[in-house]
Amino acid sequence: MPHASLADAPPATPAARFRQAYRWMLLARTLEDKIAALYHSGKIVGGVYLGRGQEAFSASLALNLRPGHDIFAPLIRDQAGRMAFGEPILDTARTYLGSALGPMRGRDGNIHRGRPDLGMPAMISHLGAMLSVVCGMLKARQFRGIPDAVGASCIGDGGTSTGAFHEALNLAAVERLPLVVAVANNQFAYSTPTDRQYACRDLVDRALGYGVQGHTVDGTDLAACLDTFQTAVHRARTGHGPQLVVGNLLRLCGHGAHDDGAYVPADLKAAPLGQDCLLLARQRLLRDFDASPTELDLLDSQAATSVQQAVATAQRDPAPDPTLESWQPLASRWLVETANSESP
Amino acid sequence: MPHASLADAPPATPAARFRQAYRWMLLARTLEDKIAALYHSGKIVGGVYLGRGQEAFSASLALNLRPGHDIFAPLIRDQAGRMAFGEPILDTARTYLGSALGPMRGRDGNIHRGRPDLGMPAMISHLGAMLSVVCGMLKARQFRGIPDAVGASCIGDGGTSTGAFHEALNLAAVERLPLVVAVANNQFAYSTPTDRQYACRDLVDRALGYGVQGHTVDGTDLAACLDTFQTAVHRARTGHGPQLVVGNLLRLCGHGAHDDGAYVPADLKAAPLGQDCLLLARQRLLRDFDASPTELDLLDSQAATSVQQAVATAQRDPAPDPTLESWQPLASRWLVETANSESP
Amino acid sequence: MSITYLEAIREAQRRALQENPEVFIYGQDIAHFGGAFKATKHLARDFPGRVLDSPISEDAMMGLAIGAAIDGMRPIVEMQFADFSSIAFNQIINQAATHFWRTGVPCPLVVRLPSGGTAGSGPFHSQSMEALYAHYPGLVVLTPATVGDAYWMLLEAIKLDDPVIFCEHKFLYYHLKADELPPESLPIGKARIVRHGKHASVVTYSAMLHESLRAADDLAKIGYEIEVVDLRSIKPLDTDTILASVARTGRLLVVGEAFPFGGVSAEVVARVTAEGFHLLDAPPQRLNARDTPIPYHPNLWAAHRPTASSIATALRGLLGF
Amino acid sequence: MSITYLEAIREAQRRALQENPEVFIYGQDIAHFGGAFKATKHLARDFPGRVLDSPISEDAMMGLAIGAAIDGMRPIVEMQFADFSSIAFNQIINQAATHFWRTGVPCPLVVRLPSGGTAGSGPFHSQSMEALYAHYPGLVVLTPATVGDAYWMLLEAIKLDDPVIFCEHKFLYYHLKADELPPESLPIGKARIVRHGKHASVVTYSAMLHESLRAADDLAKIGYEIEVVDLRSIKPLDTDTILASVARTGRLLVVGEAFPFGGVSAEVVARVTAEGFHLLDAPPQRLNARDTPIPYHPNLWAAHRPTASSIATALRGLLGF
Ligand SMILES: Cc1ncc(C[n+]2csc(CCOP(=O)(O)OP(=O)(O)O)c2C)c(N)n1
Ligand SMILES: Cc1ncc(C[n+]2csc(CCOP(=O)(O)OP(=O)(O)O)c2C)c(N)n1
Ligand SMILES: [Mg+2]
Ligand SMILES: [Mg+2]
Repeated sequence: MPHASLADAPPATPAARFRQAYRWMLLARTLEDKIAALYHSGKIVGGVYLGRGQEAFSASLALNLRPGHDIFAPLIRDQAGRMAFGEPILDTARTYLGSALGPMRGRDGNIHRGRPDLGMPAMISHLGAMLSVVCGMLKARQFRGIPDAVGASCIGDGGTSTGAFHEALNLAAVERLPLVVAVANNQFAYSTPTDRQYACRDLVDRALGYGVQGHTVDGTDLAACLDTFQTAVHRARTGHGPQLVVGNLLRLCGHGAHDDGAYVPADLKAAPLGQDCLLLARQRLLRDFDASPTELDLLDSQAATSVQQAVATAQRDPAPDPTLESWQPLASRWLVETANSESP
Repeated sequence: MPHASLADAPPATPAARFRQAYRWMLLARTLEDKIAALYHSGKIVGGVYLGRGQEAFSASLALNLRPGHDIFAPLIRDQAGRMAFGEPILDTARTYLGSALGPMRGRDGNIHRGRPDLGMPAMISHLGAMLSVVCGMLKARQFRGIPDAVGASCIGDGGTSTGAFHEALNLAAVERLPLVVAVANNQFAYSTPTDRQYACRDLVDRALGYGVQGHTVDGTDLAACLDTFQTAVHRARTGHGPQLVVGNLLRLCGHGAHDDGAYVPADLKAAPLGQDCLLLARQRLLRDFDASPTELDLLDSQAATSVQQAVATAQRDPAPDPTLESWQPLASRWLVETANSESP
Repeated sequence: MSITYLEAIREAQRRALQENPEVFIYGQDIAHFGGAFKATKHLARDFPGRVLDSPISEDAMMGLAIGAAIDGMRPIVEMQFADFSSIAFNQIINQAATHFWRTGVPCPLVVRLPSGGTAGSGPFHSQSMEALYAHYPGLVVLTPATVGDAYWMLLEAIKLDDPVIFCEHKFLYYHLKADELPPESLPIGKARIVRHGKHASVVTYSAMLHESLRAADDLAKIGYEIEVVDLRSIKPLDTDTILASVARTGRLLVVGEAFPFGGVSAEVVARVTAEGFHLLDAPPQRLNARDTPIPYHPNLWAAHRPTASSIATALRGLLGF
Repeated sequence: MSITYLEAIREAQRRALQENPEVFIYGQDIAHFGGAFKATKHLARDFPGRVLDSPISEDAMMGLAIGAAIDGMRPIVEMQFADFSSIAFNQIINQAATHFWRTGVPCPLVVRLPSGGTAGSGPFHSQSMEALYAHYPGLVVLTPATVGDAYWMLLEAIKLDDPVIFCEHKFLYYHLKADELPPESLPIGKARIVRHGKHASVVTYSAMLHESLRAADDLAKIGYEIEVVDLRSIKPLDTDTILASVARTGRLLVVGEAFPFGGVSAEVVARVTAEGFHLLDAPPQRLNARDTPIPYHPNLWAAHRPTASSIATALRGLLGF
């Protein structure tokens, strides 16, 4: 990582861009369906969090970044964005399955993965905490003479209630950092609807209070997402300070794979907000971008094959072995006391 | 406390109101001048924080509250508001001088005092932390069937950068609590000017992002402050949710009595913002409200006498005696282990 | 009828809501949804307006509880996981814990912390934070290990006039069942001798009680009688009961699931050696989790925290001294 | 020439800024103003753009430092008072401390905590927080007690690839002077025998070193030779040096300024009794602050923390055992 030729050169035409985004969305959906199936058959221990319904928003952000140059700090529903930014599909499979060969080596799991040395920090669970970390990475790049690196950080409607969100966005504005904060307003934080989360008309109204630019977009509409993030990332990159992008959409699944999301009202699911961005993008490809059903079916089966291969590889991987594990929390190994590495 | 007949019945006419506010401002200024003098002569140990230049803003807020019914959570520059809400002048003197008879009994000092059972919580130092406490007191009053109690919480421009400020204001909006947040934007947080604190045009622009009503006022203008807070408190009391009031003014002293504030630029001091609200109010009394210089001189000397008496009393008070002190942090005394109360 | 540890917590809350109009519950997803672990299932329905969903704002949730407590209510705050109480840390240690001592006005509230490790939960959903909260003056810290204690200690905690950190163990939520609730329990501040023995004392609490009991079973097979003490309450700590046990056995192993540096196990050892040095026939030992973040993978996790088997090994070492 | 503890901290930062372009400093009022205690006086002038005033946002300040650290910089964060690090607590223990172990990418940063009590500072400007940070895996926790250590340990801390909690004692800032900086110092992780003796060992750190030395002076007058060990580094903790000292004296008193429950003093006692039980001729003792918030009034404060006189009393008790 950054790997895929796909991710490297942003395609010239809107149509090519749309198609490329669609492929990442499709791959993410296919992978996550598989991960959910593995969870339900007891093959994955711990939590499983899906980005169903948020793929267009997430992929569009990442596709407007430059892997190897920019920073992308995904959260729990950013499988599509992660891959579009260059995270290998194998990282996902290995981390969920606890492979010793994954980036987290079984020490951390599921969505708590990243490759910070490649511009993708590994999230901690505490919501909001990654935003200021991205600020710091941007500050580092400024110090190191890379002032046009953009840093994107993802968060949900619920995460905007954290003090960490506020402190980081305000600090980014004061430091005038090229930060793009993508708020996926999927109408729920776990089971909590937005009226118990905030009382403003629209979360984008927060932008003014920080002195940053705000953008709103229909998160089910891939083309709109691509455009909005193109603008926002460009503004950040060209010295206009932090950008706050709010995408309105619906989480098309439970909070985690353990949750059926029964509390999501039917009328919300039936509303335009409840449409599936992947399905809409597929229809749009057929209607406006010269795609044929055969071609799209081929993409489907290609995605299925990639997923199957990745999962099969990860399942053959060794699990971490506690007796071989270095139980040392410090990089300065000579400082670790032997007492600490004794068995409990 | 609530003591003064002054505080009990809000005077009917704007003129009477103005005059009443002036008296609290004057008393606060006189007291704080004395406290600063005691500090400089080594009679006070620890920090001394003055409200010089902020008396109009602070007193106006408190005068619009109902002591015994509402809540007032002052911060470090609210001597005027504290007294207008009913805090005895002796509480200040005793707490600064470490008297065993003060509300904090020498356990805490200076501005870290309060009478939570009378609706005035005792601030902790951590900025922003009192806002959500006021939310909780308001919630309690709702549960207890006093839904029209208003809670006011003071904070500075610097304090708006804390996560605690954000979480509390957002929570208050979600809970639709009758909270009035008074932001005294005195242009500095310790030595830090506002351009290193926030990047928005005006802090009042934050209101929109929380879905609360915003108000701005010239903090040097007592009449304007009285009006603005009257509106804000009334709105809060009548079910319109939290109100954010930003007062623009200048801190007319250092951060604490130890600080000469040399970093405050001369042009700021010379600007309209830098005017002394107390002086302006005095001029206004003479000009528009039929006050005579003799009458105002009498007020001066009355204030001086009150201050002198309070300080003299506090200085005669016993200091806390560690051998008589109960070194028990719990209200449930039977749970305190004897080991804890042994001498260190 | 049988009742789980989790149900005991729910029933204690139900009873408190019933008996005392000053009680309310505040937390994320606790109303209609009944909480991430269902500890408040149906309570919002049965007590309208008194079980409230909060925004994701642990600092403000805690501040709200403190304000309500000092203004006459008895709030219960549910943290979704103990680990997220790090965001409420300042309000807990500096506002709640200091309030009574500074002002003379009590601050009666309970913070429920779903604590401890379960397989696959990883570094941020597994922590045991009792050591942090016990270090700060002004807090009561409780760690019930049985269904009965979960019920009675929570009820007593709600009645206390002080802020209580109530560490519930997530592993016990569903795994631990009792036939029925006991009619009463020991008061807060008292440890319980759960198993009598004469060769060594294991002092422990929360989920580690059950691992320790299994280790004691193991050692019984080779003829050792291990006394097991459940602290129940971390602060205050029942030094007397611990010392009495050590007086009987002469050997002490303290077992905790938290990180090894400082904390509860060190405190127990330091008290016993200060006050009961002459009672000890062998160096007192501690067994805690390893000094790394808590790993996600079940293999690593099992090697990170103490288990019946590693406790038995430590006991054999202690007995062979 | 003479140099204070505070100046040593300033000079170490100056040298680090000079020698390493990766170093920058972030904190409230540290640029033009030079910091609440003047620990960065003139550094912003001399290193433009590298000493920056932050908003009052400890959580974000810490997050910024972490992000910069994992992206190749070596940030120093100044907390205005240690007590305010409670707001940065989550970032410190969950983000900085876990980063290397989770990802393999180091997180080299230093958090400077102006710590400990001074007369009149009260509950929120006096805290000693080493126990909290040492409890969590992944942090190095340092407590320099001398001018030379303040200088050399800070320089070494900045070079370490790990997050370091650097506890500077505010009481020592101006009170402690040296004629000059020593040419070198012990490395991080090593304790120092500051005074040799044979009747008892006092193990201590930070400002309590000086109180302990005065107590040792007192006891020398009545014929006792007290060995005094300065831990210097809380984590890692130099158990070997402590054990060697106890081996010489047979008696142990651990003195700390922090709250009594758990923490550093309990950890030292637990280690010594586990590994050096046979070396002890008397029950090991601890002396810490009292278990209440830190009082404002100088009379109360003097009775809250250990002093030369209360240490001497504790030593007399220990020697008379
Ligand atoms: C500080 C903090 N508190 C609580 C949690 C537990 N938690 C995890 S996800 C979640 C809901 C998040 O909602 P939102 O931010 O809207 O993101 P979404 O899940 O909808 O994508 C909660 C409460 C957490 N991770 N961090
Ligand atoms: C969370 C926190 N960080 C740092 C401090 C130290 N501090 C005390 S007052 C102050 C400046 C406050 O500025 P502002 O909020 O504008 O209020 P003002 O002093 O101007 O009235 C600072 C940084 C604190 N009290 N709390
Ligand atoms: Mg959401
Ligand atoms: Mg200010």
